[in-house]
Amino acid sequence: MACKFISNEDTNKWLEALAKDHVVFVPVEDGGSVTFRPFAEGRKPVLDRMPVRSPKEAVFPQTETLLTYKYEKDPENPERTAVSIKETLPRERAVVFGARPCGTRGMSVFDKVFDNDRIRDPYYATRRENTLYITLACDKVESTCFCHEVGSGPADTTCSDVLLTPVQGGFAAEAVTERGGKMLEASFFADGGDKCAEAEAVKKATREMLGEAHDYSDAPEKLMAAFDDDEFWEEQAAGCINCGACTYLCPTCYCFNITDEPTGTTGKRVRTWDTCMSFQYTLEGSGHNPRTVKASRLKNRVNHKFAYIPDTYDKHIGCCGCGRCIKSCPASVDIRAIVKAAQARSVKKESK
Amino acid sequence: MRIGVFVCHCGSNIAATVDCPAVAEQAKNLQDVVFTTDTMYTCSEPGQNEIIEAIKEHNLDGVVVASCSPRMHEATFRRALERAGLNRYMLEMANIREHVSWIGKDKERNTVKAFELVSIAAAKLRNNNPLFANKFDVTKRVLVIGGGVAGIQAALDCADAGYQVVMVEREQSIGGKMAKIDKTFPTVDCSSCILGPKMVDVAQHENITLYAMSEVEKIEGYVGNFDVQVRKKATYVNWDDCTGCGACMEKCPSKKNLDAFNEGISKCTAINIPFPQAIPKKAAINPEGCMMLKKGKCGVCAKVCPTKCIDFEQKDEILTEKVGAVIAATGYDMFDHSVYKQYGAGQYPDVITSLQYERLMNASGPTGGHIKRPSDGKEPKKVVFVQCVGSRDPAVGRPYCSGFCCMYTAKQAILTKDHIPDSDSYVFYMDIRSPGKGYDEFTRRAQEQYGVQYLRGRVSMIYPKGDHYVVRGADTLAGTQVEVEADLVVLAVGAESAKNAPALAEKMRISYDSYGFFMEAHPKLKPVETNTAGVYLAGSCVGPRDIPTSVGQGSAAAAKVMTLFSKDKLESDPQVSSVNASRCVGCLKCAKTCPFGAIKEVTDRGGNVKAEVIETVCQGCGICTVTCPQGAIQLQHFTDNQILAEVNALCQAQLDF
Amino acid sequence: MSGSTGLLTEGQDLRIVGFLCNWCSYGGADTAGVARFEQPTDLRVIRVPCSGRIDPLFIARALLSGADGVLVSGCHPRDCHYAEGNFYARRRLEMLKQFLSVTGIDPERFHYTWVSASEGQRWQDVVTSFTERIRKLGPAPKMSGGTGYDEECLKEIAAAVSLGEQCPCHKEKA
Amino acid sequence: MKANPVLPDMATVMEVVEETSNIKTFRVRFDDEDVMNKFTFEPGQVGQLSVFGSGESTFVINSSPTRMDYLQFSVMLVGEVTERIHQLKAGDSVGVRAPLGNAFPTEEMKGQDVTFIGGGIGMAPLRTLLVYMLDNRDDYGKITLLYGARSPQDLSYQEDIAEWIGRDDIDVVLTVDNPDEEWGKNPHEKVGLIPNVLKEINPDNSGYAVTCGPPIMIKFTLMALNELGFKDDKIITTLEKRMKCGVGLCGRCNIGDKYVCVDGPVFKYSELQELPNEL
Amino acid sequence: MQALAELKDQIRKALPELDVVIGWQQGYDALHTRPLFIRSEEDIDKLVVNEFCVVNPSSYLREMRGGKKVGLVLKGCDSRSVIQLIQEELLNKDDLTIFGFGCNGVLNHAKLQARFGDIGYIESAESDGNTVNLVVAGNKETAPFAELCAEKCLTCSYPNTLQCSHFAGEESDKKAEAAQDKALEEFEQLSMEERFAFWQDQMRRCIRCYACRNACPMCVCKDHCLANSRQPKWLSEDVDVQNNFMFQMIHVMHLTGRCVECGECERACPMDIPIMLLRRKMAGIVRDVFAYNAGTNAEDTSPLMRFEVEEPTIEERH
Repeated sequence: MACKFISNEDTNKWLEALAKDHVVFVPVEDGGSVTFRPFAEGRKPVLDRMPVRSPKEAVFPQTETLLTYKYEKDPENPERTAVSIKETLPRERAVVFGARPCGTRGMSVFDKVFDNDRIRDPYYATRRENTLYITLACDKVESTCFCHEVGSGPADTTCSDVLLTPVQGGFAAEAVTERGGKMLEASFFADGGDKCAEAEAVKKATREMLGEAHDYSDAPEKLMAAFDDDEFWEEQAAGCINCGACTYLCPTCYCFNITDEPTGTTGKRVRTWDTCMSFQYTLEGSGHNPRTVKASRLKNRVNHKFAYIPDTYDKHIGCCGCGRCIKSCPASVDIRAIVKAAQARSVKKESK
Repeated sequence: MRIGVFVCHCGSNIAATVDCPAVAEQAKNLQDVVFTTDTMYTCSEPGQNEIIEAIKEHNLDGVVVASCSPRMHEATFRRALERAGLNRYMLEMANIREHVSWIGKDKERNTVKAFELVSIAAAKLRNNNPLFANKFDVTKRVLVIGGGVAGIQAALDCADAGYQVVMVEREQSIGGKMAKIDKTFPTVDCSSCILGPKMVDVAQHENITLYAMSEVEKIEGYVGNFDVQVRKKATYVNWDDCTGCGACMEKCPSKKNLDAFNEGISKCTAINIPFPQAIPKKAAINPEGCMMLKKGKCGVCAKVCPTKCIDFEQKDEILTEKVGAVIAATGYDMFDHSVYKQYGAGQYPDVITSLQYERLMNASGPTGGHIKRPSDGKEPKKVVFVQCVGSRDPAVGRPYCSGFCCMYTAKQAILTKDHIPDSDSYVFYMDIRSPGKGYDEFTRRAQEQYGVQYLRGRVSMIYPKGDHYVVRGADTLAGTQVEVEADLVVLAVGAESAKNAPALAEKMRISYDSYGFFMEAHPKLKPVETNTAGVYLAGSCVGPRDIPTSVGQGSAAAAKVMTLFSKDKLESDPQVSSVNASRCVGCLKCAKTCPFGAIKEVTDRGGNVKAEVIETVCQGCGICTVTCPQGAIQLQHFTDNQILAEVNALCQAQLDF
Repeated sequence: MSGSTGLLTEGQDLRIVGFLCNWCSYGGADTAGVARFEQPTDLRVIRVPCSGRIDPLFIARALLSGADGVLVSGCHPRDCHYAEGNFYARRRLEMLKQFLSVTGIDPERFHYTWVSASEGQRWQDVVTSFTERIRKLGPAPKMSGGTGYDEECLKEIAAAVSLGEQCPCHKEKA
Repeated sequence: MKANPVLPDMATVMEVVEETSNIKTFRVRFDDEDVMNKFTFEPGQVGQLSVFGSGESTFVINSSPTRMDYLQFSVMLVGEVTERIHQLKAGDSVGVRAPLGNAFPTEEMKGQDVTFIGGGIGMAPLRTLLVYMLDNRDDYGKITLLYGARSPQDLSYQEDIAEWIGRDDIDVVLTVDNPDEEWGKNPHEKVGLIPNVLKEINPDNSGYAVTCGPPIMIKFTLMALNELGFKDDKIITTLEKRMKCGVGLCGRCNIGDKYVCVDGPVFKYSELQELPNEL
Repeated sequence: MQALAELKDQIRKALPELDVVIGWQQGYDALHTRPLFIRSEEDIDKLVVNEFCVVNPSSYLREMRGGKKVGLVLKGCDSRSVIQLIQEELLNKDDLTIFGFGCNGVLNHAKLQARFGDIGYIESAESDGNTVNLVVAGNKETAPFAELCAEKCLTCSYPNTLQCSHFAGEESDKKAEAAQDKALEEFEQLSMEERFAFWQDQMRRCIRCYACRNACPMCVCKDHCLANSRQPKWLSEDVDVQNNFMFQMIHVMHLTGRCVECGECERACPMDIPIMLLRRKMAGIVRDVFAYNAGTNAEDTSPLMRFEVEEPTIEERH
């Protein structure tokens, strides 16, 4: 992979250039937190903090209109009403700039679920196709970071088109995909030179800060073994308040709801983020609910990431290790600790 | 859903300023509307038939009528729907007459407004559900609380109509205030002569069960099905055996007890029958005065009683009665004038209340009908009457007019002259309120024929001077201060709500005003009904009333009860609240704010607490629906979704397709 | 979601929503009609059984959805058909009234009052003065925009979409 | 697979049958004749029925692929969407996404006896398979139907039942909890809980048993089938879960790593036992 | 810390009679504590009490209705929610054992973050009640406590646990002199248009995760919140400014006369939306009009659950 260099100053110009024909999502200071917002005059990218929201919203927005409909009366005979529906596929072209490798990696789960041999979700697929990920490697770590434990790392390139690494005076840039390579042909980029080595050093140093990685490879089996251990799950879930912060901020959570939202004779069918932490998520029309207690809902979230997805998709862990769910949890529930406890639990049981 | 819209011209009442055909035409575009038309008079026979035919022809399951106010014709159109086989609640009305055509002249804007009101109605209708009334049995017995003249009248009317009556009287005898009064105005005929026979009728009527010395402890249930608990207070006399012979009273050694019937101007024995005409004529022991009950010594009455009916061990008894209706006729109490320090705070023996004066004048009273000053027994020659004591005086919390004091004062002044021809009477008054048949003539007669001197002004002070009193007041007509010397001062005390009236109101779940008077369902149109179905009011418990009004209301309340009892089954209005148990979290906030006690706590099969509406008690106000944070309790026909549909129809931006 | 406004034709009438209790105020409005007391046409009345049924959230919903004004009227205190409904309503509505200012919704856009069935004249006065007040305030500011793709973003999207196939990096994949 | 799996095809309600006080059957045809002609499905597969403005709900296609005049859905009134569906009348437009999910193993069942045990609305998925088998009668062995409901008025598909009773190549037994005066005059009319009546019938345990109904009934029917000696991999049932997308994306109908909407709704009892305990 | 040792002692003594005691334990890093559910002796030593004990343990009570004997370690502010719940008869006072102490205030993560960059980069922070000493990315920093503490602590009138069965350590004197609300006052300097624009922008940021609701100790509807219901349907699933703000309206209205201003909603908000402004405003109105302070008297009745025939403090509306 060729390594190039772009100065801090040129980075801004590059963004301006990209914004001419893309919606460029950049992390900006947004009322105290850092979120992705379209790049525009006066919006300064914040690149030294991890965005609170995940980059998934560029390809999987919180509210996606699937179709619009309209009831139309026959002008001659009001008894006859025709319903027409319109498919509303997204057309935007976008760039996500400055997402962290973990967040970008989240797309890997979406890619597997939404676009595979069996099914292709055109809303997601279209956006995904039309969105470029310019990812920023990390040079600092936080207490909630564990990318290195789930198969990723501070310079992971999974799902990225370009990887930037912060170096003195700017960024070292590497193309990950062909279209990423095209982007680096822009005039703002100079040859990497010794910046490339500097970048490698930054990557190495960051990786070292993370320390040794815990091994989650037997988690699926251990979690399933713990499935019926209600006491275990109740203990793990005791602090959980069943809000949706973890799932909505998670780069890999993709569950959604579909509802119709009418406005008079017209309306739309929307797909909105849903959360498996909510009671309504599995509530059936009959009133029956397979997951009435929060322990079973938390269990589903943990299992989905660390057991069901790895089991279905060739051991690919459904968690990208970004730590958002831990950091933003009002009760500091720690998914790492839960999986580890499940792993340890089995050890304890087996040793008996 | 298939909705039909009918836009009424109301002749030219609507059509003059609203383009009705245009409204009907535009309404075709509304969702689920499959038929629209405009008609000359929708409420007329042909107009209604058009609705019925359209329902059948177009298979409609909901109807919007845009016409006059629903307060005018909702019932009419609901019946029309029923005739066509639709549920009556599948109707919505758009008021395009009172709220549109009659209040604006701009036809274009009126037409837009009319269409929008139709849209709101249609939007709500899409969320309507058929509602069905529940039928339930009626217990055809009535409880009358209070045995004053209003209660007596109500009880006798109901009993004569063939219904069982349970009468509960707090005192030892029925008769109320009227029994204490000497003569009635303006006819000046003998009060007990006209009331007495009615009291006897109560005692003898086979349909009336009388509980004297009793109070209502608790009322549960709802119209047609009330469960009443009556506390029968201990009298220490077995009334089944007491013949009212009075032997006990003669021998009772405790003779210095407060004589409540005589308003405290005389004393009585501890075992007592309040007055000779008492109904029931039974003796009762006042435990505060009885030596046996206080100290365990005496028992004279038990020894002398020929039927051996004295029972010192007697306890209060709780009886239960099932009734279908309740008439509250609990009357009033006299204002306590001791708050007026300037009138002697009740300390001057010869400054007495008007009711005490009635007892002084009454032939069956303690003085045998001779007017004598309480202090020295002398016949007073100068009597001053002070009106509005505890009436029309915000300073003592009684801003209202008690209504009848002007009249009884005139009567008492006249009677004074009759009793003591050489006496002079003075009346201090604020205004003379004498509306009523022969009333004004009567007050005039007092002045013109009997020479009673009326002085317009408030009395500022009464103070003793020697063996008489000086009444100082203003004469606002003369513009001077006046002082009148009096041998006896009679304070025309006003009426106030009966003691414990608020507590009783709460038992009956009816409202009362800040003075403790019960609130009628509507002051003009429902004067004897309350907001609690099956509970009716008569007499002064609603506010001060004179005798003829009280009697009239007694009959009116009885008539209401008879109307209620004319049906074997009652139908409950289905526009009541209903709880979605799967959403209810059992916080019971709804029950706490319900003015009617219509929500009860139940436990479901899983042991969870839930709220449940007693449909027959619920009046359909919807306070609970707003109180419930989960929206689990919904007022049918005015659900959140129905009202939100109306709001959305008006405000929500329509999505571009 | 932009789109045409709700039912009310823009430019002409303002969107004023009325919530009236059935027994007093709706009757009062009827009385005003019977007496032909002329009133501005902006108000649209929603009938409810009692002011106690009026959830302050209905008013919030109306104001957030774009109503320019909301007028609530019930029976005078003590005259409630249901005895206590307007007593509860008074507290609830007063709380909302005082609260609105912090949300940036002008509290003047919301008014609650008491009109009896006999007070046709008063009803006319209430409607007229409230409508005048709202006219003075003008149309209410509208809430719009979603998360993620905010207003700014929508403009950007429009621009990007107009460029369409010119976008260099996407041509490749297409 | 279609280009857009969440986009419904427009269809029109041809006929509405009121089955019971809270169940209606809707017969619909796609508006596009081409779609209608090309449409195929297998017994047991489900469809999503849309009323635009209220949303979508999942129902089994209970007509048989052998009779393609229309698609038939039976809808029990339970919530917001079903309330709107119940308001539909002939001629109204709906959206249909179908077929979704897996099907009964009709191939594997060939040549075998089949016992159907249905309770309440659970008769719907059985009806499609039953009609299919009757239309391919020679492929299957002895067919027995046990269908129960709360009362005689709660039995759906009265017309079908009358026809089946008339045939001699199927045994029909009906049972109710609350009989009326008329009930019990015919020998196939029983009173009692389904599992008990099942044991009474005592069907041959070498064949297949297909059962569907409310959870509590399923629970006891499975126990009864076990008792009668049916093999776990020859007991077939269908599962119901809250569904939204119907195509394995939205996440909510999972039991472990299986999605009822794509891996179900048809499951063998032996498969159910493999799943985590989260029904 | 004296109080901690005493608390542990008191809990140890009371534990045999209790099903669980809820308190705090150290979380995944130095800046976070998480709820602790003490069920056995060995759990007691995990208890911590410090300026990071932000969670209001009474939020977990709604899951425990029905006769469970629960112990709670509560800050003064937290204890108000329990009192309010008892008042509403949603809790049985006899089922509760409250362990109290004097609180010197808690730190606010959002403020730490605003000052020192991402919270994830702060390695440690300690407070002596007046100054906070921190290590941020290896560097030592100090700041006055008042600049980093939760907003509620600046206006706190109840630093000591109310109505507690056991009190440990010394009473705190950190009572705010006047409960003036500077942030709100400042906000109210803005014009109507500016306020409207402010909320429009804030509500754009909301992700409707309902952390505010679920963290709220007074939200007792549990799984049946109006926001998630279609019957009635108050909110669209659309996550947009209008619906997001409507949810805040619902929450505020349902908390009128009930909100104890514990600030959990704002603290829980992952987007740091200053929603306490709305709740504090409403609580202030309730104080002004009804002289009522939620959660301070279990015998009282919340103002919207009662009325007066004459309301001298409500201006008559003509």
